[in-house]
Amino acid sequence: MSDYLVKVSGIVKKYGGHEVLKKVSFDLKPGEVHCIVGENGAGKSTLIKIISGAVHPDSGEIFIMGRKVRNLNPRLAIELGISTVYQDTEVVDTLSVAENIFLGSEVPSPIPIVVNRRYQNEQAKAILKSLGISIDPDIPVGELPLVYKQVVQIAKALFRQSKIIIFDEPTASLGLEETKALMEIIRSLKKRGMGIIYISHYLKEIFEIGDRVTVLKDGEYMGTYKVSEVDTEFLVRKMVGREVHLFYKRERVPIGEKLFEVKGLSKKELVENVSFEVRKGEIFGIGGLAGSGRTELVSLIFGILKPDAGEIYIEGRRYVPKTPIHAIRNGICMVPEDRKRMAMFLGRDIVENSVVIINELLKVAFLRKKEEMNMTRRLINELDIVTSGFSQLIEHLSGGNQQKVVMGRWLLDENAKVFIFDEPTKGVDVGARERIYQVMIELAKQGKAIIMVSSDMPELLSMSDRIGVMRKGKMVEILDNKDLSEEKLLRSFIGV
Amino acid sequence: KQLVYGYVTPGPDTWYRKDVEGFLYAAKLAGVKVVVLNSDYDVEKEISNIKTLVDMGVDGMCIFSFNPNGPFIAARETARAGIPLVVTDNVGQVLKAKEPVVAAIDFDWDAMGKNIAQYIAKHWPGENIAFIAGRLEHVPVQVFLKAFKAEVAKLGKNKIVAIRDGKYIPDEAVRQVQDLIESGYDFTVLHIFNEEMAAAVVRWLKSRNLLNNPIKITSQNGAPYGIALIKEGSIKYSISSSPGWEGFISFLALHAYVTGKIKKERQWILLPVTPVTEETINDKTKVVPWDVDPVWIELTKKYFPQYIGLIDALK
Amino acid sequence: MEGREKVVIEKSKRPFYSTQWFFLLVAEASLAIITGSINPRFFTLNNMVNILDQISVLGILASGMTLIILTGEIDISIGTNLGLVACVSAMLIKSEVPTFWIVMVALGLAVLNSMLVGISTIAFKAPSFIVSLGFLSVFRGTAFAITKGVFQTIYGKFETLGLTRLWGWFPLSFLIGLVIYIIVDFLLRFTRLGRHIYAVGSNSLAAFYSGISIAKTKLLVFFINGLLIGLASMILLSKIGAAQPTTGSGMELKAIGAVVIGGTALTGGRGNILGTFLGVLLMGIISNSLNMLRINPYFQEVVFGIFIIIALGVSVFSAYFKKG
Amino acid sequence: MEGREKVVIEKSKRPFYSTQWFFLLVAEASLAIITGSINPRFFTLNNMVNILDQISVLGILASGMTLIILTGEIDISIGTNLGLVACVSAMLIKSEVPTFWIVMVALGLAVLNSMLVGISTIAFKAPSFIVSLGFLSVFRGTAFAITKGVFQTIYGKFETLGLTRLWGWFPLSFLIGLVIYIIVDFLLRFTRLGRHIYAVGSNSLAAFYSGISIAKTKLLVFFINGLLIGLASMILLSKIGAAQPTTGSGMELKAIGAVVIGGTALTGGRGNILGTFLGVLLMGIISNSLNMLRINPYFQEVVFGIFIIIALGVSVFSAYFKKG
Ligand SMILES: Nc1ncnc2c1ncn2[C@@H]1O[C@H](COP(=O)(O)OP(=O)(O)OP(=O)(O)O)[C@@H](O)[C@H]1O
Ligand SMILES: Nc1ncnc2c1ncn2[C@@H]1O[C@H](COP(=O)(O)OP(=O)(O)OP(=O)(O)O)[C@@H](O)[C@H]1O
Ligand SMILES: [Mg+2]
Ligand SMILES: [Mg+2]
Repeated sequence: MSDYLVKVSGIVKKYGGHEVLKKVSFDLKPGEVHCIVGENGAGKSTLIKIISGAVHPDSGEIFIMGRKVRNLNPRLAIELGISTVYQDTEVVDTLSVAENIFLGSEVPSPIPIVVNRRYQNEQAKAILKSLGISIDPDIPVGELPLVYKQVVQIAKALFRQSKIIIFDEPTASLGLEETKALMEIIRSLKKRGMGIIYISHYLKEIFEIGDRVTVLKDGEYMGTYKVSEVDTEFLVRKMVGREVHLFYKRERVPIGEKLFEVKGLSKKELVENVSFEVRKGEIFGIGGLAGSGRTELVSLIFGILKPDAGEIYIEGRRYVPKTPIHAIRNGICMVPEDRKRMAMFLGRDIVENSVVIINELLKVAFLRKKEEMNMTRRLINELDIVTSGFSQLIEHLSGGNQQKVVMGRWLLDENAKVFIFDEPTKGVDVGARERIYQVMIELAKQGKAIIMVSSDMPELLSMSDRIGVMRKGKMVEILDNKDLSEEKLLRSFIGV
Repeated sequence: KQLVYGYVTPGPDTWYRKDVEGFLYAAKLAGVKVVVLNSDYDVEKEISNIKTLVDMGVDGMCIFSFNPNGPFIAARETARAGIPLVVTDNVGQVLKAKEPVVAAIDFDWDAMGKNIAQYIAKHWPGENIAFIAGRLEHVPVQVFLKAFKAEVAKLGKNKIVAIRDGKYIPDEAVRQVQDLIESGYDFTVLHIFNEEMAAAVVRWLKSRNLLNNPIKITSQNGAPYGIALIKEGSIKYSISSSPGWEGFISFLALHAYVTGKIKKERQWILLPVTPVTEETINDKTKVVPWDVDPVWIELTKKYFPQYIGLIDALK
Repeated sequence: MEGREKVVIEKSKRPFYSTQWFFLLVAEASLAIITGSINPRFFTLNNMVNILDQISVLGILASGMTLIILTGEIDISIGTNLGLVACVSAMLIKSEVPTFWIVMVALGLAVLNSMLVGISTIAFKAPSFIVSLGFLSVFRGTAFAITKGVFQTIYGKFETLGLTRLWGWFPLSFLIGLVIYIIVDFLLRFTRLGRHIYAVGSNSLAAFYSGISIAKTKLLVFFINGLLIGLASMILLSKIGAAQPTTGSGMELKAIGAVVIGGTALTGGRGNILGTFLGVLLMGIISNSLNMLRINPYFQEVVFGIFIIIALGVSVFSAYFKKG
Repeated sequence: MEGREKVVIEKSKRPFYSTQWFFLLVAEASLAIITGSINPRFFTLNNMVNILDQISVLGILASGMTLIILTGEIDISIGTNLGLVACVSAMLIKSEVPTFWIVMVALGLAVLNSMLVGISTIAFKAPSFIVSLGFLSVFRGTAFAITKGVFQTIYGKFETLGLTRLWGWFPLSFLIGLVIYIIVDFLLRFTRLGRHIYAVGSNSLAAFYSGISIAKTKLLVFFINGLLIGLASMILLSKIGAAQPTTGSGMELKAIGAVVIGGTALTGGRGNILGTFLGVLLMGIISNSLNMLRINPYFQEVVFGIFIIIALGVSVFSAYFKKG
């Protein structure tokens, strides 16, 4: 018996000719939170997938609780006491919340082969309660918004009372409340002597709950450190290889005349009488708790939902949202929040995924392949997209790089006037986040109006000129971003 | 009393449909109402059609089945309800059933096989034969083929070098012939099991300049669309079998029993085999029309004198 | 957090009148009423029983197909599998093999065939559509080769399964079908395997991550499918009393059609057996109505197609109600 | 960005020997070599041309089907659509209508039929499988109704399309097929419509968010499919010189089979026309080989199925090579 719950060494993983993990070592002790940080595509998810049995390494050794395991697979890993929250929220839409939580480990009832539904539902309810929400465990998961799907995923990992829990960016699609609750839970798990592997791009969280941190860079092991002995600058330098400011200090852009205006926009049960305006060069942040209707609001503007009432003006001209293409033609761009469902063309390469919007706008009948390559190359360079080549399929990119591609496709539209970003930096590493912020500033400089929906408090505070606060479908307040503190903003979100 | 007969047809294809038309033609002449039910090639629907007619209490039933056992089921159900039954195109199988049926009406597939073999032996001795069948699992094909093979062997003038399944699909028949030729089979006589397939093969052979040079085609059925091909010499020989006339006779057999004219059961009625060549082509009594035609009356009187009285009673 | 009420998400029960099966039922009832008012014989017990009798085999096949489709696979060889099993059984019956062994062989062969499709699909990582297309030919070809194309009649024997009428009127075959629906429904709703079937069909990655063996789940489903095909085959054989290689051909399309019209998604993971039952029933009612309405037999096929399309049109309302 | 070396980006082609089409080609070549070594006539120009001639109609249908499947739909009515169009054309030819009008009517009718399937699918938000199953009956039923079930022969007329051999040996019909492959390939790879097709099939919600009209894309695809069916119908009619309502039945299954074996995913968004061509070719080579190898007709069907399954087995290697 060793004192390590998990110990891996010399892990190598190749995809095609591309080596994504190069002799990586990692270990986890009981009662600690061991974080993994690194840029998008550094290999974090691949590493934890190897530990959870979802991916087979090409070489290297895995010890779990002192026992060497070969041919690890998810079933075996679960039996050995490893629970995993994967980065891509993988849930079964057609099964209920409780059924998802207990999937693969159904609780039998006294009657053989029959699942004990009542017990499962009760347990599910209890676990969700500890995460601060109360969801009817009988609801099909497909009917839940992304946040709660993620909560279900977390609940699924928690109920098993395993010895090791792996979290791969659990908070990327969580709201403030849920994040807080999760931090609380992780602390208590730690106290019970469990080992936790935690991946996040929010370094703040790492300093909040982490004990040790391992840095990966381009698949290479950069070292493991005690959290108490390092600081943000050090970590970032290790990850990115240069200075990056965690709290981004944006450049101020002169703000021009009114460009975009919403008056009394309403949609039954979702959005109520929302009015605001955005001026040229302005970044208008929209904040609020998860489920406050921010996504619905921007969906109304982009023509995905039909408003019941309200008017929208672009440069003083009335604009009636009809369909996304109509919005695009009117100069509105939108980067949706759920990239996998709403933005990624799986099975298609990054070129096709990049040029889809510009092709629509130019209405070209015949494709100009060379031009497309050039545009894609531009995006790859501008946004620092890590890819093995033009023909790489988008699902084979790391999560943050996928986000860059689906965002990049809008940047090719030079005539756009209004940019809507719904959670633009979800799952994006610190370095790349800075890139995206620079891009937004660049757009602002060009006199575009920018609407940024975000659940990331520092992001809202550092980027927005003004912040509209949504609560239960209403825009309750529009705050000038002067002397605003996180605390003050949060109060406004909650309404106390 | 108004008589009502029921008719179960397997599906809407030409052959079956002509049978129905013949039956209906005779029924009209006799003033009998007919309920036709279509099984759409679904065995279970066929059974339910039989039951539906029994439930309706028809005075007589005729079944044309694509399921070899269909007539047996019909025999069982009708016997229980006391409804007379005639069966079309079942190659006489149903006559072995426990329950007596009135009659089975058929073409003499056995005689046809022999007849074709004899024609080929007489006109093209020493030449090899290839055979494009309909569906090999189809009973008439099997009966024909058995007789044909035996007769060819007996006469000893020709040899069958290949048998292929054209599945009654013209396109498939052409494909099979193409492959037969390209794969080096040596044959100059091609017998094709119906004129639909033969017409397509003729078209292709012509375009390749192989028709009658050296490949000669024989076929069977005497269908309307085959006649033109025989006239122009593309099909050398065929055998007339008119489904319309078959339907006509089926009605008479049933009607004779229902009206008490002929009280015999388990009759096996075989329609005569009449050769179709360039000489006989314009003679309706030799090449029996498929479509409704009064010549059937004349033919019936000639070949089935037992129905003369019945026919004269028709309008 | 203090001060903030907790997020509460309650299940919004969709009213029954907005569900797809309800509209299917409405379509069926309307058709029945129209037919019955034109020809009152439609509502006789005899005719009703007739319809049930007619759909029993299709129902059993469609139940198996529902499971297969729910896992995201498809099997278009079920019709010829049934045909092959029927041919072999008929040959055994003719040679006076004891019934017990006939049943064993029939079930065993059907399961073997179905498993062959399943195993090849999994081993070759190939789409089951094309794998089963290959086996479709293999099964029919085998039936053809062993029977030499000659049909196998078993006149008078093996009649219990298909011809028995309980209490003089209720078809045993439909009762068996009903039991199968109930078993499959139970399987899907209350057992582990049921959960796994939905999970594998809806999101196989999620299933894999949860430690579910996708291969095992699919193989089990192909196994059950095989059993059901064997059963259906014996009932059909018992009913029609003869088998030939083409027996059962085309049934796969009808079964898939019934499953899909019943609301099961071809992409897997979504659907239930009640829908399948109603889909099968719809087909039965339509084809019976065509005769009851005395539709010219030569127009029946067009009308059948139109009825199917109308039934789909009716279910547009279900989508409408869902929203409204 | 400074500090980080730029990634060199190339269109990194997967080596040809690890692609699926390569293995399909290997399967075909092996089969050809085996057949040819047993019966050397296999390699005669005549026989080769024969095979090409035989697969031209299927190829055109499969090209259209590839587009349909790429958008995530399916159309199982194409065979009966073709049959109906062939019947109508044959009737027009018999009544001496000028060729121009025949062609117009044939194309128009095929497009109309195909669009009916497409429009109903979209309007009813129903799966195209079941919609086209309904229309399958409607088309065949209509063909039966208008022909009264009678076979329509056109004897010596309308021979150009199907029977012409260019330079005395090259079938015009195959040339047409080839042109269609090239056009469809061009469409898929070099036009915006092609991108729309892949996008809609891959993720229709994302396509909608990107401003692509899903309905328009699908309707266009059904339109093109209709044109191709019309064309295929005329070639087939010209080849066999006759039409009946069952003409074309079962071709849908063959076409879907060829598309799927060519590597196009039934879920849409993934696949190409080269694969389809090889899939069609495989079917042609197999069925020709059966005759070349002088396989007993009673065993041809089994062997056909086995060959298909072996070909799938071979493509397992492609998955293996992809990894390594
Ligand atoms: N299935 C796959 N096929 C090919 N390449 C892959 C595949 N999965 C991952 N990769 C590559 O492996 C590398 C590491 O990916 P991984 O998902 O582990 O990154 P990550 O560190 O989790 O990044 P992120 O922070 O963006 O989630 C990336 O370059 C990615 O493109
Ligand atoms: N209490 C609730 N009851 C029912 N549905 C809820 C509830 N809370 C949230 N939802 C669901 O969430 C949706 C609103 O979430 P939306 O995604 O618009 O919020 P958001 O403010 O954009 O938050 P985020 O983007 O962080 O998820 C509603 O349409 C609803 O389906
Ligand atoms: Mg990751
Ligand atoms: Mg949102």
